[in-house]
Amino acid sequence: MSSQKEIIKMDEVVIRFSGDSGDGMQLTGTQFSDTSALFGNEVSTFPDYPAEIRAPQGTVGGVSGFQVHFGRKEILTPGDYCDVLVAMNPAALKANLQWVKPTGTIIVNIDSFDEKNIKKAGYTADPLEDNENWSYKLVKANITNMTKETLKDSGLDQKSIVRSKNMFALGIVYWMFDRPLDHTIEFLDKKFGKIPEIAEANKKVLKAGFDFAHNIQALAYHYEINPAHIEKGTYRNITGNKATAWGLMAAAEKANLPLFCGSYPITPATEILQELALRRDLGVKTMQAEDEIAGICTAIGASYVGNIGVTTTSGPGLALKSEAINLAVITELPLVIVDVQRGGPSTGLPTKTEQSDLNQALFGRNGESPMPIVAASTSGNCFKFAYEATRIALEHMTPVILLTDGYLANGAQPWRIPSMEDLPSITPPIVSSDEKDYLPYKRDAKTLVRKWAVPGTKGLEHRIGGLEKLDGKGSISYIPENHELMCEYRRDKIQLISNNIPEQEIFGDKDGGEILVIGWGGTYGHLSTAVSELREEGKNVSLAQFNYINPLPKNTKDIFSRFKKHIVFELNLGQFVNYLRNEQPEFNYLQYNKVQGLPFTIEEIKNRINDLLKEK
Amino acid sequence: MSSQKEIIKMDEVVIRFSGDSGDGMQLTGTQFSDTSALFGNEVSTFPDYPAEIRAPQGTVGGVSGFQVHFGRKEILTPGDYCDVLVAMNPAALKANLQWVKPTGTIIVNIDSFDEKNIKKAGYTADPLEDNENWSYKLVKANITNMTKETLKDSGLDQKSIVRSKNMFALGIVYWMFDRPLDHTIEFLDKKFGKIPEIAEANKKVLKAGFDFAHNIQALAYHYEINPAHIEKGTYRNITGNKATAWGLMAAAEKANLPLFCGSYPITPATEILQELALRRDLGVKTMQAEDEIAGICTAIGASYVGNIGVTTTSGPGLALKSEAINLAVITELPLVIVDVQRGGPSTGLPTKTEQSDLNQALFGRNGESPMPIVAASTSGNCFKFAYEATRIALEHMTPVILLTDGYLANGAQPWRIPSMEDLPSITPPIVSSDEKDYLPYKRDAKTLVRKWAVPGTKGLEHRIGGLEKLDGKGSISYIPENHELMCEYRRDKIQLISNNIPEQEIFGDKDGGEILVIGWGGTYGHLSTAVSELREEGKNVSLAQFNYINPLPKNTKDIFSRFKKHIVFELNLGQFVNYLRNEQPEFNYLQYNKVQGLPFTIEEIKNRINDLLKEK
Amino acid sequence: MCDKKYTPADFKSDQEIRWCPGCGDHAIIASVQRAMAEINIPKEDWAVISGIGCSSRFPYYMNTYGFHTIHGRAAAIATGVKCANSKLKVIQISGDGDATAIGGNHFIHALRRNIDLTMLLFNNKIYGLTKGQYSPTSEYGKKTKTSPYGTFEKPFKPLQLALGAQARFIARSIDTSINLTKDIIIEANKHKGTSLVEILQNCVIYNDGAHKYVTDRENARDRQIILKHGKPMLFGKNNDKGLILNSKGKLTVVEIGKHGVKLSDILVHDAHCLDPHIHWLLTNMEAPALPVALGVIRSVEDNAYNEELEKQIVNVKQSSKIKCMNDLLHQGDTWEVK
Amino acid sequence: MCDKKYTPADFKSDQEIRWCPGCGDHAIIASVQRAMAEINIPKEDWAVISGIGCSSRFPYYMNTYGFHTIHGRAAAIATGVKCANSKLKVIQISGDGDATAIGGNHFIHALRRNIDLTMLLFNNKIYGLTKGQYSPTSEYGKKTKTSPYGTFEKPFKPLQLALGAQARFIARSIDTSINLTKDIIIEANKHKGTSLVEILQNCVIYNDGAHKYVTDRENARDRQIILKHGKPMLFGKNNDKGLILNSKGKLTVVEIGKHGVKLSDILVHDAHCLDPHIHWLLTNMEAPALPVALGVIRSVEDNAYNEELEKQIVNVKQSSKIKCMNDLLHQGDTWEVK
Ligand SMILES: Cc1ncc(C[n+]2csc(CCOP(=O)(O)OP(=O)(O)O)c2C)c(N)n1
Ligand SMILES: Cc1ncc(C[n+]2csc(CCOP(=O)(O)OP(=O)(O)O)c2C)c(N)n1
Ligand code: SF4
Ligand code: SF4
Ligand SMILES: [Mg+2]
Ligand SMILES: [Mg+2]
Repeated sequence: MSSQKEIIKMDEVVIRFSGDSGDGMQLTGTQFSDTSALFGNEVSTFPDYPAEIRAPQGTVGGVSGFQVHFGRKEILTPGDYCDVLVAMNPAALKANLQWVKPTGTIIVNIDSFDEKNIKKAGYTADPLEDNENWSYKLVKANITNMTKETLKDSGLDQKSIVRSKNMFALGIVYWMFDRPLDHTIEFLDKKFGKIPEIAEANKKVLKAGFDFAHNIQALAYHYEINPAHIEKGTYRNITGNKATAWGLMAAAEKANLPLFCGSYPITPATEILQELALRRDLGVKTMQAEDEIAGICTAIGASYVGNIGVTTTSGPGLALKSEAINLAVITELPLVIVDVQRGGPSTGLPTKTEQSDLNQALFGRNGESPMPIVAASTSGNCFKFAYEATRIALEHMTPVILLTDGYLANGAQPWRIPSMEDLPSITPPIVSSDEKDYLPYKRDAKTLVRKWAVPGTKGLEHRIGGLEKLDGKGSISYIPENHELMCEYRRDKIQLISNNIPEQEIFGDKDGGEILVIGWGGTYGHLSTAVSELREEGKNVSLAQFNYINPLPKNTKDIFSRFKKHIVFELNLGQFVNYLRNEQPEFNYLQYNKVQGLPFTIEEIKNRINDLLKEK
Repeated sequence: MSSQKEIIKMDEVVIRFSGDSGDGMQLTGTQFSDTSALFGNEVSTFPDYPAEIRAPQGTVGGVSGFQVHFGRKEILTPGDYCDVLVAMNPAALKANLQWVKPTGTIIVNIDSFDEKNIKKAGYTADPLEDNENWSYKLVKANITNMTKETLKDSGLDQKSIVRSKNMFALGIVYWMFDRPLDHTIEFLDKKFGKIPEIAEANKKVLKAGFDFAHNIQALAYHYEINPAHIEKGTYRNITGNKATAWGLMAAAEKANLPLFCGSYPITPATEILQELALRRDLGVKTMQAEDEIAGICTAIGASYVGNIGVTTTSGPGLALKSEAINLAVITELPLVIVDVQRGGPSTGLPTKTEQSDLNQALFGRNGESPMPIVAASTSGNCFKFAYEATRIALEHMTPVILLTDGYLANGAQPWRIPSMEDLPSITPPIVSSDEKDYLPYKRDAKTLVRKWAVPGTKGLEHRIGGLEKLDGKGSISYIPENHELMCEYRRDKIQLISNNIPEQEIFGDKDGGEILVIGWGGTYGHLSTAVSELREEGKNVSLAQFNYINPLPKNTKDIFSRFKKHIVFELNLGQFVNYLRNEQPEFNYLQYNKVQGLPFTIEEIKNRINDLLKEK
Repeated sequence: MCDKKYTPADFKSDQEIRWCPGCGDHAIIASVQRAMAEINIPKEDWAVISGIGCSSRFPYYMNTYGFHTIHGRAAAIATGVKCANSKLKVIQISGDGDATAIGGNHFIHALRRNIDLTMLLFNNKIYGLTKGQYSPTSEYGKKTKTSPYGTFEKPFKPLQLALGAQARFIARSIDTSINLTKDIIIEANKHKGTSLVEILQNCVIYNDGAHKYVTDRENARDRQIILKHGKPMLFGKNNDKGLILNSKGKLTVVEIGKHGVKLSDILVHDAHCLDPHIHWLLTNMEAPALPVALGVIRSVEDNAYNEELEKQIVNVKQSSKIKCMNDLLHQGDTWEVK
Repeated sequence: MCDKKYTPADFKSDQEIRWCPGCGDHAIIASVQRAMAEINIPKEDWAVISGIGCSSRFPYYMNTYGFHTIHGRAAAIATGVKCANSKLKVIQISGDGDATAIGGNHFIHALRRNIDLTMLLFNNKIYGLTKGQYSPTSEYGKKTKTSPYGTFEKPFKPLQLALGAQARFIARSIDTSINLTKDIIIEANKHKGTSLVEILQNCVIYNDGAHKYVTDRENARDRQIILKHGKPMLFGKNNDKGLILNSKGKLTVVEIGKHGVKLSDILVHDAHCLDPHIHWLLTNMEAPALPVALGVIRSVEDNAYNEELEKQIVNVKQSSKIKCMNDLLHQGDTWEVK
């Protein structure tokens, strides 16, 4: 399937597939992304769909999109602007035109540009006419009609025929980027194994799209994006939510403890529960509780009897769990609370991403209630930090909050599969019947961690609860000095975790320099891409992206002191920066904030840093 | 009833009545405090009883105490140490001896110092023997036996007779401080109106105690504490919880709106609900909801239809309400949430005081969720700040958190009754059917406050909810820039409240000086007493006690900049000081913290400040 | 009642409806709008309060006062609304998850207290908005995204849970039975106290056909019984089947004309009976042995909480000397400092 | 069972009991300790989980594993305990406020799911620990600190609420009936699934005599009926009163020997009957017309949630190729980079 047309080499490309919710764009995008990953590219994706289950057809509100960024260098974000936009209808064009690069290619399904659809999209006139000023390359394809034509003898009903038009679009794009069709063909055979007519039809349309692209004038060249230099290993695609679920299970297996997850469904966290529920084969127990409070309470009950209890949720659910979290704080039971952040306050923007639950995670409980907080920074490393959260919970006998966000959770990326053997060991302080002179609140001198006697252990019967407890023995105590001591123990215990986490790394100049960009959690891809582009331009900029939030890594102050200026980027109105002002008050932090339910763009980050560089 | 014994003049005295839970010490203390207030003294009191409903008799855990501090100068705290201790049994002595001044007088009911009770109290030997080193004046009185003797012809049963022994003790103390008996006599007549035998018996015992004191050798002198120079007006005794309830009602009356309180009982906040429930005569609606969440939700429902919705709780309850608070934040409905702080985390120390819910109040919600916070600083000014919280909620269309604490809530103090006419006016932005072009989220240009169209208002039908809303119209909006705009509006709206609250005052040198002591809320009495004592000693120390926490008064920075050193005292591990580090980062704050479920002592405050003065 | 004569269209808001095409919610909103037009009180006196879920989008589509609140709390917020202003007519909307999962506690307490609300429970036996997890009303063994190998939970029967919570008014309808739903809502609106209406609703996307056995047009008349107070409990294509109480006190289907059964043998529906015994049996009926009960099953007069609250205020006001804050401030022990 | 023969004293912890003298809780803990001694499983296999309230101090006084949790959540935490380790025997302790006010939702869901717990509900019809506010089980009109002019709420009947939530095991006892409580707990412990035991408990301080009409020694035998499975429903001083089902399907008291009533006419208690109909009637009995039902009212075999969860794990494990995390990590689409 070679072509005589010109070939252009590129380092990276962004494609956005967009159409009506029913047009199958998520599947199309995933296929392209998987094929590219298999081909050896670095890939990052971003699915973007309406909040409604079935948003009204043909309208901008009903547009579903899937963006794929792939290339031969490190790809860490789905990209700000796209090189290729596939728009299956006028609404898709309207919703996405602003995100196309001036030199980009737009492929439209011209068959859907009738008066009705143009109106529904909110255009007063056909946007494809009178657009002489466009710098885009416009490819008008009769995607619907050609699909119909291709399948006219298939014997399928019209609805099924039209539904496969997404494969035609995919075929066009495969040709453009010189991709093999086999992965998708295999996929179609598997997916429609039971209805071979449909599998055949889809494959036929896919090839028809490919051939169409090969033949028409409008596409004068195609592109070559060579494989990237990727670390050796076995890879798979993984979403943040799946990676989170797997990280939890990996930690449980490593600690040799049963995993129990009590949760209540909530967007965008539900998939973690769903993924865990699939894993009865690994002995995972999940319970869809009656509400968030029951979710965490069942998990606490499970932790109490020697499981690793887990509960998963998003902002409003975390608010509901806050009273119960404190029970785990005062009883010093291990527990992992996963909060997949979304736009707030209140119900807010449930399908959008944000980093605005940090305050709540740090401070949202009555009394003096210190707790470790860990944040994932890529879809893939949700695995690592779910593992770390669990490790910390078990080794330090404390609830831990893992923060991810809607962007990481739904986003997928190729991910190198770790080997279980290489993961750090996890040793919870469980005691057995032999334990001499067991006292439930006797602490390890170095870590201040108490020991865990699990119900069922002969001879270690004891009572715990939410009232303040006597140092050592753990019985109820109203002694004033004891309360202060216990509050200090609980605080210091969390601070001492800094001995059990790695030092903070710097991307850029380890020995210091002009500007230190500071980020945390899910903004990593955008911040590091921006910083690396600036560095390529010769700018003196480095990045510290935090995953361990409380406690902060021990070298934080040391690192900060090596830079002249400190600017904190985050997707909220300034929560981490305020936290740093308390924890490391020696520095004068600048801040850049965005609260739009969207990730940063590389462009805005670079602009802000360039401005700062000019201020010199 | 004069006496020939010597009279000693004093400025102030602290008395502590203590005995078994069943010994009637709360009543005794209250009587003494009321009588002194009526006499014209300044008074401050502190009740202190066991967490258990009926703690075991005779044990230290079962001791109930009531401390009264009164004098001819300003009295702002119940006092650290007492001049007179009344101990009705050995356990009471054991529990309180450490709080008696070296020169103090201890009156014991010697009849209860039998072997059994001495043991129960945890003494190995009679503490009244072998105590040559005691510097105290010890008065051994056969209180039980003399009571029995007094009433032997009363015809009452033995149990009732013994129960009135607290009046004997009260009589002794009345004589010591030359107080009239009439208030207590009147009280007894009223209280036991229906059983005159009991009233008579109590009065008889009271007088017997008085006469006993007059006669015995052990009491060589009595004391004169002249009336204080107190602001003119009508006074009454009031607890913090009652003052809170009344402040809420006063604000509702002033705003001419119905008051609705939905709450769930929780120590130490329950009395606010109970007090409001009494006031059906003022049209107050209260509902004991099924839980805290229902409590706040019914209040939000009431606010939605034009009431002032109120919910009252303590720490764990505030945690449960946090999700619903956010609904009021995003819908911009007025609502008052009263949090009577207690020892945390979790169930913690429910009957003890603490200031550790500030973090939760400021930050304990998902998303960007700004909210005004107001804190009362005396039992009496709970009225004023409940009023202020309501005024702010109504005039700025926002939920407001009022923070009080267990110390203020249960403490009582003489309180000058305000006149309703003098209270500031309250004008909620309610609109009527005439309103032209009503848009639910159109904002006042200066205050950013939206207008309130209450269901039932013809022609202004509209919908509100917890999803992000379109600027102006208020319909659901997923537009990224709109979300950011609304987040900023909500933040700025709260900041602009600083135009509608008074400036921060300074106690001491308004023009600045060496040390500024900074406090907030319920520590006022102790901090101001300590500072005023230090100032009397000629030390350069001033106090800024904050009641408006978010936003801070506009002149905060200005005030702070006039002092060289800033030290923040609070009953937690440093929550307000961290907040100041964010809000006013220009200063280098020192901190002094205590988390023992108890108020500060004047002594420890002075020691810390003296140390700081030495550091110079 | 009011001067204006409303039509259902008057209750449609300007917001585009976002439910999936074919969703049962479309029919339910039509029923509600028709009922409101018939009831014909001033439009501004309706308050429609919902929780979170597909069904809870309801208020946005209604041209009345409306409040889309938080998940599970609709009953509690509606309680506050009604108690604070009893002049308003309050419709509370919840899905099966909203009402019986996270909102279960408020559900039972509103019913127990008898707050004057019309509570519409959209029972599609699934979580729609979060894309298809089982709910407390999903059938045993159901496979969903969170129960990939099937659940092992016995479902609630919402009307039976309501009776357990001392409900005074319970009714049941089907989304597509627009007139029946409308008639029930009109009755519910008249009833003072909490009126619970369970509406069997179809979610075409995540639980299509969940109620098919009952709603299936062809067999509907054999599988449904529409109860009317004072009328014999008859059903069936030819209206010749009926219910009787057998010797063990259980409901049984008989056929008129067979085995000597006469019309007069058939139980007469008494919705007003204080003792919920028969109502309980009616909520317990399950296919195929018995038809599913529709219509108003129980409707018993009792004081509403909000009424009694107001009555108490009137009474206490009459006997109290405290008429305003100044009175209260000066009540009891006070003293003058001059 | 275990080697050691326990006595009740083995279950007493070293903590001093802090309930008021005369509180019904003292008798209840004695019943539980006796039951545990008789059941005689290893002490370390008991987990006693409570919420918050006077009654919820219970675990501190037991020399077993114990967890005093947070208000209202005992059922949810106990659910987690049992599902995570089904070898443990779980006793859940709640007051009426803990179980039916703030904890109402977890209460109904535990019962619906049939988690294998023994749930003891200490019903003193008041909030004890917070010093005397009414609870959802307080009688209509009750004056308390938060209802100074009387409530206007109809109370829950906890056992009826439980039936509304599909309960499989319900029972009732009285604090001072130590042997009855003990026997019920032994039965509850045998029953797999949620066993709800309502215990009428006297709070001497804030609600003294709340159950006096029923518990009053003199008339006890006329006002209480102690149900035993398979035995006729007899009661009365002379054991000559009995219950029958009348023609309207309602329970009625008859006297043996009068109007020709014979022992064989009396209803025989069938606690195991799947249909809860008669059990419902038994929970609905109220003085003075009918005696109050005590003993095990309903006890129906059904799979417990925790059992089924474990069964599902065994089944899925058998058929799945994924045996460990490494298998999972490499399952499905993967590719090599060399
Ligand atoms: C506190 C909280 N928890 C969870 C959610 C997520 N959530 C929204 S709707 C819903 C359930 C929807 O099911 P149902 O109530 O039956 O309504 P339906 O969509 O089926 O009409 C859930 C779990 C939420 N919005 N808020
Ligand atoms: C979240 C929370 N809300 C409220 C309370 C206060 N509280 C403690 S126990 C209790 C009710 C006690 O009544 P009940 O459950 O009947 O137990 P009892 O004391 O009568 O045994 C309440 C309201 C609390 N501890 N936590
Ligand atoms: S998902 Fe189901 S319930 Fe929700 S709108 Fe669509 S059809 Fe209706
Ligand atoms: S207050 Fe009542 S319930 Fe609580 S311990 Fe005392 S008697 Fe028992
Ligand atoms: Mg549903
Ligand atoms: Mg109780």
